[in-house]
Amino acid sequence: MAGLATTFGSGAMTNPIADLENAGALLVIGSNTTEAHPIAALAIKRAVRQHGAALIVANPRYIELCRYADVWLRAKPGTNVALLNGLAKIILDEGLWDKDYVESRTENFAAWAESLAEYTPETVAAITGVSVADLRAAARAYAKPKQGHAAIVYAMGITQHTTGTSNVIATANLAMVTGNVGVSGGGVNPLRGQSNVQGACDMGCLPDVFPGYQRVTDAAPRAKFEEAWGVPLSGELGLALTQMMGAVDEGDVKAMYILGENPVLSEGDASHVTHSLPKLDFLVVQDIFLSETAKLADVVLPGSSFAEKTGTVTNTERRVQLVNRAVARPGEAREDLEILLDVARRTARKLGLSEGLFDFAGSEAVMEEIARLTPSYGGIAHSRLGDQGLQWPCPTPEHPGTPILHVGKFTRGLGRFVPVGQLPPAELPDEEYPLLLTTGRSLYQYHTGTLSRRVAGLDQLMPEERVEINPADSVALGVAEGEPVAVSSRRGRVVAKAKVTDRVPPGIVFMTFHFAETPTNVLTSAALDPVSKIQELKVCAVKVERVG
Amino acid sequence: MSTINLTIDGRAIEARQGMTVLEAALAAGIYIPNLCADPDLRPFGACRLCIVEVEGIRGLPASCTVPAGDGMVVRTDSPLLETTRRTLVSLLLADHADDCLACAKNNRCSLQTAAAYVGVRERRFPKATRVLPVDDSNPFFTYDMNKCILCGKCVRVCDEVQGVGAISFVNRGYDTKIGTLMDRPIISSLCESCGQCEAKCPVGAITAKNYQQPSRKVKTVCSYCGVGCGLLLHVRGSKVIAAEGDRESPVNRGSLCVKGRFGYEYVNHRDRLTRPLIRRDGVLQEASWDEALELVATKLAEHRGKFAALASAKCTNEDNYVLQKFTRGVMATNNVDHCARI
Amino acid sequence: MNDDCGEQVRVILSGYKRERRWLIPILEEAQRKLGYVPEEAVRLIAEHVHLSESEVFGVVTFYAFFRTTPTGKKQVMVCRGTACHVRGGRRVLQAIQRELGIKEGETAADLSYSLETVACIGACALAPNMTINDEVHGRLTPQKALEILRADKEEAV
Amino acid sequence: MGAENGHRTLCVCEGTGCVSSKSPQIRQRLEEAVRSLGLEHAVTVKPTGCHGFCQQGPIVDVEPDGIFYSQVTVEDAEAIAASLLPSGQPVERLFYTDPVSGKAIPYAKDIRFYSGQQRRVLRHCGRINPEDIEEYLSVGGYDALKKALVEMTPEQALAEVRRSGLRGRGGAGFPTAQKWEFCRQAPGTEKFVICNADEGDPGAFMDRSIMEAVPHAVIEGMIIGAYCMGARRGFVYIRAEYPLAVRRLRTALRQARERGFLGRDILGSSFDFEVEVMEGAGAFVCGEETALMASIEGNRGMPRSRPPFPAQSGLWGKPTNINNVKTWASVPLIIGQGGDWFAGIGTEKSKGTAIFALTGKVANSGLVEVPMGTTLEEIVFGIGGGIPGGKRIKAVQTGGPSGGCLPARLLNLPVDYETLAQAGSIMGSGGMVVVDEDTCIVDLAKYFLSFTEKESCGKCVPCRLGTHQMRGILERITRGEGKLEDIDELLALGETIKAAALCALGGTAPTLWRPFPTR
Repeated sequence: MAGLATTFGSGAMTNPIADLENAGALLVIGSNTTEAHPIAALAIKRAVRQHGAALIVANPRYIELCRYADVWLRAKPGTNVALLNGLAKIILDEGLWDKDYVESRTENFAAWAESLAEYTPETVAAITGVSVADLRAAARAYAKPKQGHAAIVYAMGITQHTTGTSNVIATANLAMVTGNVGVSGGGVNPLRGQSNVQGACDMGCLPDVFPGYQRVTDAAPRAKFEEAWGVPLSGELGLALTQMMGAVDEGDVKAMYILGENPVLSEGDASHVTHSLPKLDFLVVQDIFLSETAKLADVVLPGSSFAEKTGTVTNTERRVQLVNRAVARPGEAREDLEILLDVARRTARKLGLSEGLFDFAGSEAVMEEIARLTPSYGGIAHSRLGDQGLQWPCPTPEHPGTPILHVGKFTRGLGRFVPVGQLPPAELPDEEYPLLLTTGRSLYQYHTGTLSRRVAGLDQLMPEERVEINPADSVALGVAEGEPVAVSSRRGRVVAKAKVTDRVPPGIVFMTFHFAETPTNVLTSAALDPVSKIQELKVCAVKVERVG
Repeated sequence: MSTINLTIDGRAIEARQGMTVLEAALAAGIYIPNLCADPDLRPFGACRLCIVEVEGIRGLPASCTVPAGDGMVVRTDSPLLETTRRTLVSLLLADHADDCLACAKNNRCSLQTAAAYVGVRERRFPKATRVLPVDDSNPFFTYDMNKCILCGKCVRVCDEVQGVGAISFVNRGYDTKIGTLMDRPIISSLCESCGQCEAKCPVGAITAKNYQQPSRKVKTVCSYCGVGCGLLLHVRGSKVIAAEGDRESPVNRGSLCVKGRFGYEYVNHRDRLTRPLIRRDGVLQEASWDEALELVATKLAEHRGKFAALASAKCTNEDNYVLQKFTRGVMATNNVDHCARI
Repeated sequence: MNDDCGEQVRVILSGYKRERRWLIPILEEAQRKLGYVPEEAVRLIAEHVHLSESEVFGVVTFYAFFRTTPTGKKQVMVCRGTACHVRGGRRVLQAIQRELGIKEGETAADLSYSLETVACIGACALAPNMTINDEVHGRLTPQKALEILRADKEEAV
Repeated sequence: MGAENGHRTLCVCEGTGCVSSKSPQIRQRLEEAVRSLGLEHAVTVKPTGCHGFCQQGPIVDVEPDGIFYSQVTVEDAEAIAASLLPSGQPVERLFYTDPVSGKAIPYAKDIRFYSGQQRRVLRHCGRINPEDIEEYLSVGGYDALKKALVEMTPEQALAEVRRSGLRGRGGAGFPTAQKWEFCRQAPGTEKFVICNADEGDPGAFMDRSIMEAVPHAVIEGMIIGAYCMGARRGFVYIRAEYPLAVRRLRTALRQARERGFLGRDILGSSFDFEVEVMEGAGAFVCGEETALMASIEGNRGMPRSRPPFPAQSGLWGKPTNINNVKTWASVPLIIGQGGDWFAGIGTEKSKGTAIFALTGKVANSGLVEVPMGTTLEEIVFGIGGGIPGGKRIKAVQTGGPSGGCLPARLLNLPVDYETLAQAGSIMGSGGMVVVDEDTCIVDLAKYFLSFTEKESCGKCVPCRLGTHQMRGILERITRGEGKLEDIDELLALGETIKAAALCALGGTAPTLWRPFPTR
């Protein structure tokens, strides 16, 4: 998100999902949309199949969208910056860019354009493994759609790299130079992984910002929150999740509260998490199942599922929508909000602080406070959400919401071109670990499987992990379809059955992280993007061996 | 959007430009029997039940494909229309398995509705003798082509809306049926199990396994990915028994994926935590809420400043707001993050 | 299907743009070159024209010209046009079925012959007619049809 | 070509019928014989398209004398070649024998089959080599195109077509000029013209013969039509069952392109037009225009409802005009000779000539072109030479599966669109099958129903299930298990299908016995 914040001034999907259907060209990069965001993929497919939009897919792995693609850029993992810079260079060299737009809406163009000098098609082809012809075809298709504008869609295939922020900036540069930001059918559209990642970010569940991306290090917002809450607040940056384990190891963090997450399976270098959490003096996990993480807790609090609570979630297109209670909670399980408020009040009391801080009648009242303190949510209230929800920014109670960002003017004023350079991933295959592992999701399972594994039909459709391996590699390793293999990296080892397929190119294996029996993330690297602190889950070096 | 005026059965009707005659009639509260028309799908015109008489147009056009025109004069019933519709329904019934009472779509079957409307009560044509195999391969729904009326809604929704194309019309003429490549079971096709075919099937040809009628439906948002599809949860007693795509949602306009539609089941799972647990002697043991919360509050109060919280990308804005407020306001640290995988 | 078959399909596909409108011409070429449209060909073709394999299968099964199982080396098509019908085409068909030991729509076990009927080949003035691999034989009687077939078998040997 | 210096041309029929009787081998042998007799400078041997009298094939015509040799075999080649030596005499044993008088007739013009006809569209059939554009040019081919593009505006050309009164030769007889006008007026710059050469009616082969004999006439007509309507692309949708016609059409298109009749800036008129051939894949229903368009687009050939009509929304949703082969082939005549000339024959509402494929239980089977309004009797008994074997005629079936059976008592009917329709049949595409007393009409009805059932696309309920039930009833009747109510049910089902079917294939399927209510 930091990438878009730097270039545009706001780090969120610029256009509504439905608007993807209006695109004349689509560049889908680092997103297996049909599996990870199936309903967003419908708009892409409709654009292509029913309105004749050009589709460019950039993905090392063959995904369903490749079937509809005009150009498939099978770039090597970890070469996104080179790829995107290369496309931009062709667009500049062939005069396909939008001069008026660049002049009137952006800044720092010259420095950026200069920085592209080394990204000639030939160089980029050598780095990415994509042919010059395909690079040119993709650049032309994106820069000059037959009708309308061109949209970029991306997901974790862009962000989960040590160069994640650079990758995002490179997409933003590409969109700006072709005049595709702030228009229908265009934009830069990150698809977010979970039902309320966007909302969790918006709510300030990040170590550097208060709700609404107001920086904790800035005095003015801090003063505002101190006044509203009636307590002094720290102006120091907090720890990101990826830094927390280190802090636990160091003894800087003694207690943790984990709400409905399962970092034991979801985090890169997961063994580290499993190793560190027990070092805590006290771990509370609030969840609906005894997840792998909950099993390590000192106290487990039974919360509520989405069907048992009322509140709001914000989807990837910034749409705040109402979740309504449908059924009663099982046993003594309580509503999550109720538990959190109870914990907060009791702890406050013990610390001699005012309990009134957490005196809310219900979620609707919480939203009233959010609206008061969060400018982009200023006009949001449960009573306004109805069937359609509201897309932030929605600053006032009369505001209709904002479907498309940066129309006429970027959030930060002028869009800023930021030069970014290609850097190799933190870990690349070598003699000992000769293959490159990349990870992703499957349509039939979800995240760490806590929920989807408990749906019998889904588990029937995809009952276990399958390591995708190219036929050439399978022959070299003497591994046959369906045979169990051990995949190991410098950090760990897992066993799963092989799926021999040319969906993955030679030299690359693919796994999901849905199965506790095959905790893929013990293999992945904890290397971080220095800005976003996101882990490089899309690239690490592994070896594959036959088992038994 | 401009409006047009037409006359249906002597009533003056206003319609939107671009509506079909059927849409105009239905919008005005005039029922015309139909089986293959669907507001989410392109006009098809296969079942012919919605035939009407239109002044100036020869024959009996299907109202689902004829655009409503200004000044059009339409009749939805006449002796010819009635006999024709009766014959059509009789033809369909001759080719349709007749175990209505045992059928999952009993009482919500469009063929039943049509038969009742046109007044077909007895068998007129000899029963078809062919028996097609039932495809039970998908964990969520069953294909029984003995009940298929070839309205094509399943094929069309799979292609036009879901963009999958797992099924198609295969063969032609009387042998036409809905099928997959080489007539394999649906499970070995490109089917992504979204179940939209089942949702659209007007008869018992595609039915959800273990279907039960809901006692009420609750509008909410899907709990899986970040797209945030609108859902209608079907509830019976205190149990979620099905999920349906919300056609009014601007996000998914009625569509769902396999997880959205069938992935609710975990809500009812026997593994659900129902009581607080406290680790005693290294083992998590059940405890009362008061005990658990007191312990939590006491321990957290001890570690103020040396605390970190992990919020949830699955919980609500309100939940997360309170957790970060607690972390910052009470625990005096900005150590709050979530599994922001973007 | 063997790899060779897949290779042949890829060669065919290389001559066509990746648009749906070329689907039927592609299938026709595949049918002519391979004698039928194997499952693997359906998959490759579907991907080429951006369709699902079931959709392509739907098209394949709609048109009488396409087969999804191997056909005989020689394809015998008996015309069932009106003129052929009124001039005894049915008896010719029966005689051929007996001679080849297969029914309409079937292929002999040794893949020597397939037998089809065709709506009308438009050689009505010579009715009744049949074709053997595009060669028209007219003014048939059951006897004459058998003679032609037997001669054809001889030739094949 | 000319008769000067006693030059002779042997026109060897290489239509599908004669090819099946080895006419290419005959031509080869003729060429060899001519060479071996040293006649290569005095005699040309050439292949031509269908002569129309397929039943008498293989046919060899000696021009300019007009000698007509029938049922020629390879072994006859030497004799025919020798007949052209200065001392030679015509080969009498190959003369056509009149079935009535039993007399041998040497000249085509004296044969009743030909003399009863008035050949306009078919006038070059059997006379020119269809694979050589030069021959078409030598008989005035593409002159009409030049006239239209150079001397006429699109409006003027269209007016000429309107004046001719030409009606669609493929079925219901919709006025061609009006159809063109709709497409011309339709908004949009991208428009298409299509030639429907999916001649699927069993018992019809007129279109095949025309394409095999004068493919350029069809192309020329399409270019003129496209010019009138502002279309830049055309398609010929042709049955794969007609391999020879496909080949000749492709050859003709290539030659027309080389000559600049197709492509960019045709004849300097700044009008661009290109034609592609699309082969069908064995589906009768693709003769229905919306199904045909679906097929071109790469879909199952399932028709769709109208409106909207193709003229507004056709191929890929663009304005599209579809005409049949005979209609397109008539256009050069109209432009060349004038609409008034074209309208000079025929009846008040049906102008010009009608072309039939006369087959079944008739002495002379073949391709027949007569002025609209000619009686059935003249066609069947005059040109057709009556019923062989002394049998009595029972009926004439016209219009293919969509048409009907005209009983013998209606033989004096003049053949035109309206009269046939009133009598319960249709002109259709021009199939005409004669049925004698040995043929059971119920069996014929069952035949057509089986055909329609098998060829139904399966999309709409009445056609898919109605024809199935009707055939079941007819099966029961022919097994002797029929009940009186069955007749009522047949009639009722017939009416339902006619009223409710999605397209004309279904809509006209059950009409066969209407003129035979008592059967």
